[in-house]
Amino acid sequence: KETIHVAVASNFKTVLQTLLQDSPIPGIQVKISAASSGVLYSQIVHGAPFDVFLSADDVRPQALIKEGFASQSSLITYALGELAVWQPNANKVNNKVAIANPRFSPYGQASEFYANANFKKPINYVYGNNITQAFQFVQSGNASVGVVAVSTLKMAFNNSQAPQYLSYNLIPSSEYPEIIQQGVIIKSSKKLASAQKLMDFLMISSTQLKLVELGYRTKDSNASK
Amino acid sequence: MLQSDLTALWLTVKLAFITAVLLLVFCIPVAYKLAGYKGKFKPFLEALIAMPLVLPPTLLGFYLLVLFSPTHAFGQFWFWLTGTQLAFSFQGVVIGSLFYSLPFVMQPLVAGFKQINHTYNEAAIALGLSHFKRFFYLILPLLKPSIGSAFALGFAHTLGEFGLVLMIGGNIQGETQVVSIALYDHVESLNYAAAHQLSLILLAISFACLVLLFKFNKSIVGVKQ
Amino acid sequence: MLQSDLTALWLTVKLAFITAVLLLVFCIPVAYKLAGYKGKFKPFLEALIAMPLVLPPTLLGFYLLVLFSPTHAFGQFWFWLTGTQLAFSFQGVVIGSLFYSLPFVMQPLVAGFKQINHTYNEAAIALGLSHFKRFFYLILPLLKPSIGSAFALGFAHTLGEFGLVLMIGGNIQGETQVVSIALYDHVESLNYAAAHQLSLILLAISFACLVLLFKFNKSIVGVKQ
Amino acid sequence: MIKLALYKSLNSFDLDINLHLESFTIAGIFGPSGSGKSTLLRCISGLEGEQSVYINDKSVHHLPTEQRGVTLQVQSCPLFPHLDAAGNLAFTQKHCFNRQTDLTEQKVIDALELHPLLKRNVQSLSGGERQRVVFARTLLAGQKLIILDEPFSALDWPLRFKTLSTLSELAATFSIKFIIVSHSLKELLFCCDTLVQLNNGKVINHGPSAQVAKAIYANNKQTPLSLINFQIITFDEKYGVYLLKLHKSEQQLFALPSAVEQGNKLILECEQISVSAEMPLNTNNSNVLICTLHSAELIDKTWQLTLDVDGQSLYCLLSPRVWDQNNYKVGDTLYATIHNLE
Amino acid sequence: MIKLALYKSLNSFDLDINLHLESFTIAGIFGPSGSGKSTLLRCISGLEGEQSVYINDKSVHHLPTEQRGVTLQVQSCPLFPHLDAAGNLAFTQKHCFNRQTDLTEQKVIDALELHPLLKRNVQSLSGGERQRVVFARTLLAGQKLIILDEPFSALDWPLRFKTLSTLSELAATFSIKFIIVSHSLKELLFCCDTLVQLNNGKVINHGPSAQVAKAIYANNKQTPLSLINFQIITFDEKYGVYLLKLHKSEQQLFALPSAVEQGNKLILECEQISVSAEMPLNTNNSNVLICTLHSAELIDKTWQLTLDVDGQSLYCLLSPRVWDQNNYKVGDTLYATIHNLE
Ligand SMILES: Nc1ncnc2c1ncn2[C@@H]1O[C@H](COP(=O)(O)OP(=O)(O)OP(=O)(O)O)[C@@H](O)[C@H]1O
Ligand SMILES: Nc1ncnc2c1ncn2[C@@H]1O[C@H](COP(=O)(O)OP(=O)(O)OP(=O)(O)O)[C@@H](O)[C@H]1O
Ligand code: MOO
Ligand SMILES: [Mg+2]
Ligand SMILES: [Mg+2]
Repeated sequence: KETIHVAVASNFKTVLQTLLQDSPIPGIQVKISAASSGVLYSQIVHGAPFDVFLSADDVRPQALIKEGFASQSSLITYALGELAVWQPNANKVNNKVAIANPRFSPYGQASEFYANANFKKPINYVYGNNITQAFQFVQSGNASVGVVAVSTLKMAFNNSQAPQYLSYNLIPSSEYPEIIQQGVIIKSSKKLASAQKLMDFLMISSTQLKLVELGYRTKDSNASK
Repeated sequence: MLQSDLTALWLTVKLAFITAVLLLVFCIPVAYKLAGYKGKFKPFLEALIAMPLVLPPTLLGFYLLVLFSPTHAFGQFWFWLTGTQLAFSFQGVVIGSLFYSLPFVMQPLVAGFKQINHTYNEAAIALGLSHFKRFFYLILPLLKPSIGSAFALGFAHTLGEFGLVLMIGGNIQGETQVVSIALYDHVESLNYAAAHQLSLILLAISFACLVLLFKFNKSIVGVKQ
Repeated sequence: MLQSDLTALWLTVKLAFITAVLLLVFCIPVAYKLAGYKGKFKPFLEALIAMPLVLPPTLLGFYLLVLFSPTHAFGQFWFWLTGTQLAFSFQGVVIGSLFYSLPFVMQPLVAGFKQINHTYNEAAIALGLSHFKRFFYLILPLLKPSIGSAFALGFAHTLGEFGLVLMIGGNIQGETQVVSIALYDHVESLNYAAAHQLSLILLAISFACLVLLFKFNKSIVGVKQ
Repeated sequence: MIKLALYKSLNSFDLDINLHLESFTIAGIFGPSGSGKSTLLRCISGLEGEQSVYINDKSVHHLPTEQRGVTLQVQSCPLFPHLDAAGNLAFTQKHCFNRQTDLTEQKVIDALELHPLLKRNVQSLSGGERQRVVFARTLLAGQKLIILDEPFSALDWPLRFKTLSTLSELAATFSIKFIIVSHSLKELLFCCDTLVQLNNGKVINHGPSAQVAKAIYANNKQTPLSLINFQIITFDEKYGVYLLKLHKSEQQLFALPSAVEQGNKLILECEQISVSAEMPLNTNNSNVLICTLHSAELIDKTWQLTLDVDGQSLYCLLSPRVWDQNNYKVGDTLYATIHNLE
Repeated sequence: MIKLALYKSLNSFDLDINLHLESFTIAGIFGPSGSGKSTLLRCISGLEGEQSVYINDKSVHHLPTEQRGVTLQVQSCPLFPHLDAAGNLAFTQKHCFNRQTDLTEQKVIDALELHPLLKRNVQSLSGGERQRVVFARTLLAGQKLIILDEPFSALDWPLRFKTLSTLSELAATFSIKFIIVSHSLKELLFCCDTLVQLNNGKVINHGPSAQVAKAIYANNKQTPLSLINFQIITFDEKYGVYLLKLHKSEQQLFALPSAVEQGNKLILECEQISVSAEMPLNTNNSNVLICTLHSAELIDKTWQLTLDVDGQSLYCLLSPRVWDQNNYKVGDTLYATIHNLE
């Protein structure tokens, strides 16, 4: 078995593990390093021994391609983020709105776009470092409402089976810009073939279907709309 | 330099200063008691004080987030007391920093108290100086190098605090967006030039603060001892 | 408990121990020189030593990452020397931790050296003890409380190290995935139970280590002084 | 005045003291090294455990040092290193509560002539200079009972006597009582009215200085002191000597002011007294007293003669050889020459 | 042996010393408090700056203390607090390089009778006990030149003399040379063969003990010592006294062993000597020397008589009153009675 080393944005890590557990790729062992996309990007630029990079956005993979660290041909859009408004406590504890930081997270940009258009002004944002943290702000009760990823809510439900994680309002995808999650193969990888197998695995329809189950949308489901 | 960076700088210095001063006020009497205590629980107490060091700041922040939540008894108590919420507020960050930097202030003080030559204290007791006078006018002056060291560690450590503020701060400009968070934002948004600039300024300012501190510290004790 | 958590624990304790020991070896002579140095650069040197404190660990990690990169002279030199890459390796993390925890070991030592009663040293000089003997057999034993404090701070601080290891370590199991990273992963994956468990174990182990350390420290000096 | 009942187990013996000092101005505690002097002082001042101590008829065993109304200057007492000499003095004057005397920094500095030392870093003071500053600091604590543990051991004798004189003056002027520990009887006799002798943790003698000193000499196999009461007749301006007479027999003596002003008794060492069966003539010693031989004792290979003059005792020594040569009998009239009085 | 050229600006005066001590076994440095004694020692041992110091004809000014072959025991030298008494001794024996004597821990402990103190925590030692342990530690540094700064100030006199005797024995047995600072001339005269007198940072006298001591007495307006050479005739077993005679005139004296064994000279204080124009009879003093009055001087209101006996000088004092009464003339034959010799 060949081991490939995948750098994955932390909000996708559990998802990737679930996918691989359910249907392992023959002949390939996947080693996962999770961190924020920004950290992973810096590490790759400075010689990290990763074979594949699955980012939570599209800016960083494309920057890697432009700077010559990743191959253009390997670029895939493996998932699209899906947002929901989540307010687990009916009676508002405060007027804080938790979203991911829009300065560097596409989830955050999309959340802010939606909230600015739909929430009553002025909006008291609190910014999570990533979409998971925005979720935690609400979950811990410190913010009464949040714009969070559906995938996070589903993951939380899977972990605890608590019904509160299912009582969210899905936001129609037309009301925010696309949250494109792209992946690339790192040029310096010596296991290009295996890496390509992983990319293929992510894009086959069974995987993509499962992603939809786990709270993402996919290029196909998008197109089909 | 960005206006927001300036705000962050000011906020950071304020936070570090308040934290270090509050910690000194709290730690000096506790360290004094602890250094004098000879019971069998001594090593346990000393280890207990070092505990906040051991938990990674992010995790410490996570637990504090839970503690601060309006759904938690402490959060409720605080709200009842002050009418404000701790999470995402400057006060909350101060409280977090107090936990976080406690060991760095406590340890040098305990070690310092232990090293003060007992004969000075005994001479002062025999002179008929009350406990109070001895503490303030003899022991504290003799302890100055350690107090300086404790303040410097507490101050500098709070300047560089990141994981904890990230967790409980919510990245709110002027309230909880300290320099370390601003820096992280720059790095995450691949805005390295801004990051370099800000970190240089941070280094320069803290260097200046510490030089002044050590100079001051020296001029009081160094010459005479 | 997960196998990976166990590995992470062992790795963490190993890292913290190696770091603390190396730092003591390096810092004791430097602190000795520094405490004895009376020139006008003294406050500058002292402030310089505190500098690693000020930079948020993530940023420090970022700069180290740049330094370790194979495109950088230092990274190339290291590769030429050892044939290995520093980033994403245990050695790299050790080097990072050395920077990171340096001030916590250095400061208590400098303060300790400053507080040693000069008359003991003078009596020993007059007895005709060489500099070397005095240092090892008189000054170090007198310094024991500070050495214990320095070791405890260095050890515990490295245990809780997060941002830096995340940056330069790359979250690689068995090599650079320390407990703090594992904990972060658990929190990010909303796997709170695992996080609670792991952090309890971490606390227990470090508590035990520190209790032993302080007990040992006391039994050598406390009784006699 | 001071009543003690102390018990403390020390290394090689127990400190076991029952002592009642009724009235004294300057009391001396004398004893060899390691006899428990310092420990005794620490008990009085409260540095050492729960011991029964009464000061001015008040039990103080439960009080902390600062409420006992006593100041102890510990043995080799250090100056505070973060202050200069003047700072150490000011420190005490400022921070000691319940000051009972109106001794000020200025008065103490003048009395002990500390001006040149005031601005000095304490590390740079010589051993003796340091002791003087420490003593000044102790005075400034302002208590009426001051206990000193070997306070002047680093002073040369002239300076020591000068300082002890100043101490006596201060005791009188500000009605301060002192307790001084020393291993030098010479020092203690110079200024103390009461003496306590310690040995192996027990008080083996206490009372008026002269009396205790005599016993100490006997115990230590040292020579005893003679103490003679006198009346002053005149002061001879020309020669700077006092003419004294004994109360009853009216025999006369010449004495230097230093001998007279030391108290209302002449303190004479054995070495100052020689006897002869005939009146000595044309000598440089004009101080001759006519006495009766009261008794003679062979102590440690030396004959100690007790002479009776005027109902008071004079002690003098004879070697066995000389004793055998002369044929002194109890009841004989002997001439006692007193040297070095004038 | 030792040659110094020191210059150092002190607080109120300059230390300015040119001193050459050719041969000595135990040298004493005497001077009032603050006269620069400690500073002088610090210069010799190298604790204090760059000063010209020759030891055994070797310039050592550029060497650190441990290479100078000298050990200094500083004033109020502390014991190391992390070790017990025995630990302090073992520490020195173990860690001092270039040990020149074969003094071992055991020998030193025996010589100074430190057994009961060995296992003691240094904080619990009494002042005197501490000084004895410090001295033992200094000896164990093993050098052949040992410098002591007020080493025995906390010892009572009997213990001090005992310790000084031990010191003299050690000096002889292990051929160690000592330099001792003290403000007590009594202590120094007891054991030193050479004396240096310091005042305000200058050497005002140095040379053989007796000679310097005499000058010191004169300078200090203290009474001078008389030093008399003698020959021993016999030891009287019965009375335990020596019979001595003077070299030329063969006049005889009886003396106790303590007086004789102190050296080959009798050291007599003024106070021990009285004169008369006629032979004293039937006294308790059998030691009378027939002398000639050589000169008389009025020093500080006292007449100091120099008597010539056998070409040697005896000093005795007279008050002006007595001087006027008696009518001694230079050239007169006088009888000098020596007290307290037997
Ligand atoms: N804490 C202690 N534990 C055991 N023994 C002690 C303690 N403190 C003092 N001693 C012993 O008690 C005895 C008396 O000590 P102390 O200090 O009172 O003597 P001292 O009379 O002051 O002697 P010095 O004149 O040498 O100062 C000494 O033998 C000393 O070793
Ligand atoms: N570092 C210094 N700076 C200035 N003056 C000093 C310094 N060290 C000592 N002196 C002064 O020099 C003089 C001599 O000091 P030294 O310690 O040599 O005296 P000493 O003869 O040993 O006196 P003692 O018998 O009191 O110990 C003193 O007046 C002292 O105050
Ligand atoms: O990779 Mo993130 O989840 O944008 O921080
Ligand atoms: Mg004592
Ligand atoms: Mg001195």
